[in-house]
Amino acid sequence: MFSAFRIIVARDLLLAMRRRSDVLTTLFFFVIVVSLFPLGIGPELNTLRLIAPGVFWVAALLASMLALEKLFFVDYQDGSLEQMLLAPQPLSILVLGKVLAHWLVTGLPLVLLSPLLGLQYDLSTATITVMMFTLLIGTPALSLIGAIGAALTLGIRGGGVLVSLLVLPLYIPVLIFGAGAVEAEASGLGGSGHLSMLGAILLLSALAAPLATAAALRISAE
Amino acid sequence: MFSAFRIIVARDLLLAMRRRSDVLTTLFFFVIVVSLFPLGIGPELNTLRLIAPGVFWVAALLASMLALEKLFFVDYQDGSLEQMLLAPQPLSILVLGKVLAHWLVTGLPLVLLSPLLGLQYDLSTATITVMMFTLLIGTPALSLIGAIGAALTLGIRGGGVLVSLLVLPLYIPVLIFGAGAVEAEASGLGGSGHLSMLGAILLLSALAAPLATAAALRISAE
Amino acid sequence: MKGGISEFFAMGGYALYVWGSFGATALLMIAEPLLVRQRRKAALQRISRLVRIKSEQQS
Amino acid sequence: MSGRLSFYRFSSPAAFYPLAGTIGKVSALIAVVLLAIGLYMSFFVAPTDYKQGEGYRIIFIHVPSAWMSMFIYLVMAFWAGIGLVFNTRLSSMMAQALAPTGAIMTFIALWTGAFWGKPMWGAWWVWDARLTSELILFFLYIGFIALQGSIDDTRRADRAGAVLLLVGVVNIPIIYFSVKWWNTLHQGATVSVTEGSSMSTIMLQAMLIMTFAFWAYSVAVAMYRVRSIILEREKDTRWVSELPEVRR
Amino acid sequence: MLEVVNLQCTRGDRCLFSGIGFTVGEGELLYLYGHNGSGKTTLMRTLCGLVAPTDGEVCWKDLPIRKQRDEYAAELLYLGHKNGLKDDLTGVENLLVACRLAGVSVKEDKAWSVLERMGLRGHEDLPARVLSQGQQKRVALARLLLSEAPLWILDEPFVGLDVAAVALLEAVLAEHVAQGGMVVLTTHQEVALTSGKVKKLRLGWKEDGCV
Amino acid sequence: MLEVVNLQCTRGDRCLFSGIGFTVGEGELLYLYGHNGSGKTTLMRTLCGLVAPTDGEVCWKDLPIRKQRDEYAAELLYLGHKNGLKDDLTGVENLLVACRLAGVSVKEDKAWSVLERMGLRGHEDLPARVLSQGQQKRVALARLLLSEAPLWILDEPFVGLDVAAVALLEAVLAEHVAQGGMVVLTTHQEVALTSGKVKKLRLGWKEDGCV
Ligand code: HEM
Ligand SMILES: Nc1ncnc2c1ncn2[C@@H]1O[C@H](COP(=O)(O)OP(=O)(O)OP(=O)(O)O)[C@@H](O)[C@H]1O
Ligand SMILES: Nc1ncnc2c1ncn2[C@@H]1O[C@H](COP(=O)(O)OP(=O)(O)OP(=O)(O)O)[C@@H](O)[C@H]1O
Ligand SMILES: [Mg+2]
Ligand SMILES: [Mg+2]
Repeated sequence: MFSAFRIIVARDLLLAMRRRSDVLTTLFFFVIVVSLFPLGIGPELNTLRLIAPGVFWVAALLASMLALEKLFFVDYQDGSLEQMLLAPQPLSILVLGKVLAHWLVTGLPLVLLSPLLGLQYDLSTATITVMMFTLLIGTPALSLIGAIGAALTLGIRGGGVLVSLLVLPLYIPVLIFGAGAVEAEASGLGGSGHLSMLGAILLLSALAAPLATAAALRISAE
Repeated sequence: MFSAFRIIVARDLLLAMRRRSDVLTTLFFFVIVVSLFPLGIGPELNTLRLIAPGVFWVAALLASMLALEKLFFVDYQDGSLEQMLLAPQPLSILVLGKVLAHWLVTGLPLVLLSPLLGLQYDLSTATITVMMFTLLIGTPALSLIGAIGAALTLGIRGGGVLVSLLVLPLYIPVLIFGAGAVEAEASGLGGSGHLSMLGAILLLSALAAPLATAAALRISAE
Repeated sequence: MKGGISEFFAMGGYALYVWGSFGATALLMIAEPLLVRQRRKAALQRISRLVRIKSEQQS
Repeated sequence: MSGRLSFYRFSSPAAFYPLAGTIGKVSALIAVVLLAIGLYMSFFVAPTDYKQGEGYRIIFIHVPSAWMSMFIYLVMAFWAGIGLVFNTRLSSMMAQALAPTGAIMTFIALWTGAFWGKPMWGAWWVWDARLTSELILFFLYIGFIALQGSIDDTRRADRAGAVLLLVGVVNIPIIYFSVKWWNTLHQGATVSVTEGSSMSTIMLQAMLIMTFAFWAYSVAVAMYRVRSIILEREKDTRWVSELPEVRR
Repeated sequence: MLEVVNLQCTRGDRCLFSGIGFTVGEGELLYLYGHNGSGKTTLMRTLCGLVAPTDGEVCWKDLPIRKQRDEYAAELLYLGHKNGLKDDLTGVENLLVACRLAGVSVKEDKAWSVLERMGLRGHEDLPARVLSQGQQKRVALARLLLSEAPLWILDEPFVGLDVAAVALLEAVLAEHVAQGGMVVLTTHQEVALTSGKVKKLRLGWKEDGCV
Repeated sequence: MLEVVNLQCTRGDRCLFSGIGFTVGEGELLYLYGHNGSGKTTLMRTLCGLVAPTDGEVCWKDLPIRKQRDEYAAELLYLGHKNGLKDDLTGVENLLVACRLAGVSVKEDKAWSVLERMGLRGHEDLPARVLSQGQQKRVALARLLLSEAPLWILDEPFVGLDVAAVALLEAVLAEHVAQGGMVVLTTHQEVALTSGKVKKLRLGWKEDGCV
């Protein structure tokens, strides 16, 4: 069981390595979205500091969502999803492996880069630390939840954009607690309450999401 | 030549009708992004009014970009792009037709809906009118420019996200002038300078983008 | 330059900015030729392997 | 006729390879000499600025790198256009060889600009037109490199990259004229062909020497890189396998 | 032993087949045939458990397959219309990953030699995307040479193969059957399926050719 | 008349073929064969102008095709490995759109009757996505019955077709050739290509089967 997990993680990381640009580009998407807002809104640092947590979290959410669409779709199209369904291991383990690899490739770099972008918005070190921490807990949750949506809309006409419709409502709590924690920290209130809620969401989704995703995959592949 | 244009527009609209959900979902994406910000940032109306033009424009841009990926990819995969390349009409005409259909399906509804969302941000009627107008001029330009990126990354490993990397830099001027016009209007300066820049961009891209896209398609399909 | 070395390096209080700029530039402009050389080495290595394989096939 | 012949002669990779080596060596030498002179002048000859103190010395790398960042892009676009139209392999290789150097120059311009902006404007970064368009330039470079990196058929990569480069050219005039078209924080042009310069001569001289040094550096690195690219792409040809540097 | 009782499948509002029953025992090959659209692919996917039948039951070793999904999966090898190759992985990597996911552990040099036997010498380390139609099929089929599963379900495996590859695949099938394996197969091509016990099952009620 | 002079194609760093030359005149059928990966698909795509050759020239009516792209396209019908069907359109709609894009104007009832001739009666108004492999191929091939183009380039058109459909397609090809049309064709299956003048061209230097 653990070996299947390892194999699938290794495979997906290898695939990502092959298209190295993928790793870079999700990251750049994040960077660009974060950098677009000052362009649209104007350069006053006070306004920017105010909206920074929201912008960062919305950008992270969109980046995660964008990358999601590819999560199962490629496997579905070339027939390797069929083979995964027929593998002699619990499907949810394989799903967990795929999600982990996906997060390592698209989520983690984004978390690591956020401090640098924080400087653009003139955030304090403490705020940046908290933001990075919330992203570190929040983005895996986003990937896990998103996987359900990606599985449900597999091969459905117009899937790609439908994913966002299904997934965004589920993302909203993550967004609220994530951005909330940063804001609370920035305004000196301390964000630990929000943080523990985020942790709870992550835990819950790590337990439930792979099962739901596996079920959705079986339905979609029929 | 004009009949080929008509045929391709009709075909793509028919396809969109078949998966009606596509039309709805780009729209919903726009709605959700615009509505997420108050969640991430907090409900003070003053801040909201300040950031509204930026948020609307960034959301429009992202929605347009998201939908882009599908523009040629499906045709590429099922082989109908090959058939289009072999059609006895200038490819750029077909490209223009596809872009028009794409805009009618993903851009126009978003323009029509924006006034309603503007009310959420407590914008004045004049501002809303200008915003709608900028979106009406700007979103076709986004579609046209985006088509180049979509054509270039066709069938490439890691395509989806690469599009954003290629296209966003070119989107930025549209964003700046679009949001700039709304802001200028809102602050009473009058946005006609920005508007005419937007118009110029639209004109330029309508002339140049189909040619560049056609060239890119021939390269990618090889 | 009357103040000597330490004053020179202090850059009139702008040390961080001046040396931050010049340092990063120096770093990049040293690293890039090294990378180019590495690339050349790798290419030559691959070619000599190809040549060896070809001559083995012929013999 | 003879002009055409020699053009075609050097448009063949086999003929250009040794030439590139020579150009590379010479420019590397020039670069080292000019860098030494330029650095000496910028630190020991150029006087302290009465307004900005010693901080202004960043100008001696900021401006050359900013100029090179734009210039290299134009050269790349030129070569790419040639490659697209005339289907010459070598010009596409030139474009590819210049890209990393251009990206590095852009990065240096951004980095040094940020390190200059902090003491002068009080912020590492502001969203004004010049800074933004320079950032766009950086993204264009990265986009070009990423696009080429993710296509493994070289011919397709060349041609796709060329289309992108040509489309992105519109950005260059925007960068250059941004200070004129919009009122920005960033300084306007102090050196211009028509009006001469408003800078002190010694500063200007140092800056120009540094500019030429950067120029020579870019040429040298690009030439060495294009040699590697030629080797990678022509590895199956006879002339490559007969090169003296290939160990058997 | 694979046993099918009274199977019925409906797609859309069309009943593709109903009341189908058969068994495939050790050393037997079941050859499904029928015109285009008669439901062969659908039946095979049902046998694998990918499609749920509207009626009837598929049993493996006397137990319904939906009650022993993982055990059944370990004894089954299914190759469908799609090859299940990742475009960006090389032939060797594809083969290794596919085998390992199916629970067969394979050494890398073994994979190289198997691909060579499949006639892919010199193409083992190209990404699957640049391989020709037939070469991709060969990579997919290479799994057969490494498989330990007793039951093979192959949907038109001969499509796109050249003459030499068809002969090779026939030999592989014959060997598997001779060793007591089971095969379920469809193809529209004329292929010699001689060795072992061959059962035939025809789908579709109407004449060949019209649907 | 299609004329090919000294054609060379390189994929990756591998030269697939070089120095190929042939002509296809009116009433002639060119049968390309060779093992998997020998470059048949690549050659056909080069003939269409989808791939640029590294050397040599493809001429149609004595003019290089890259100088008369649209005129050539109007006289050419290419069907590749991929069918070019839109999943969400029905068979009839797919056929109509494909023909119209190729510059052939077709009435709707004509399309229905052609699909019926292709053995798709009762399936004309299903979205292509739910059709079986062979039925999708049939929809794609239906264009042949409506085409006015003199030159057909068909890449493995028999794949996935059942016996009846293969016979039908053979008849269609024979008729086209008899009327002075030109056909370039590949297939790995045994197919009777009798009528008209059949030229054969073999790609790949090495023995069949190994690559
Ligand atoms: C990240 C921030 C910055 C970027 C991206 C940037 C970009 C550029 C570019 C592209 C140029 C060349 C354009 C031309 O020649 O007209 C340039 C020139 C110049 N920059 Fe910056 N810059 C930045 C920050 C600064 C700062 C903070 C200062 C000084 C306070 C400064 C002073 C200058 C000067 C004096 C020139 C030369 C202008 C001329 O002589 O033409 N820059 N910069
Ligand atoms: N939603 C649906 N509505 C109506 N008919 C459907 C639907 N989905 C599938 N079908 C029909 O079911 C059949 C599916 O057949 P299947 O793919 O199993 O055929 P097959 O025997 O494998 O054919 P081939 O030899 O062409 O591969 C087709 O005739 C198809 O038209
Ligand atoms: N980038 C590349 N590097 C190396 N070889 C390549 C590359 N791209 C394609 N090839 C090779 O070119 C050949 C392409 O062959 P093509 O698809 O034309 O074959 P085919 O004759 O149609 O084969 P099939 O009968 O299997 O359809 C394959 O052998 C493939 O391995
Ligand atoms: Mg089938
Ligand atoms: Mg082929």
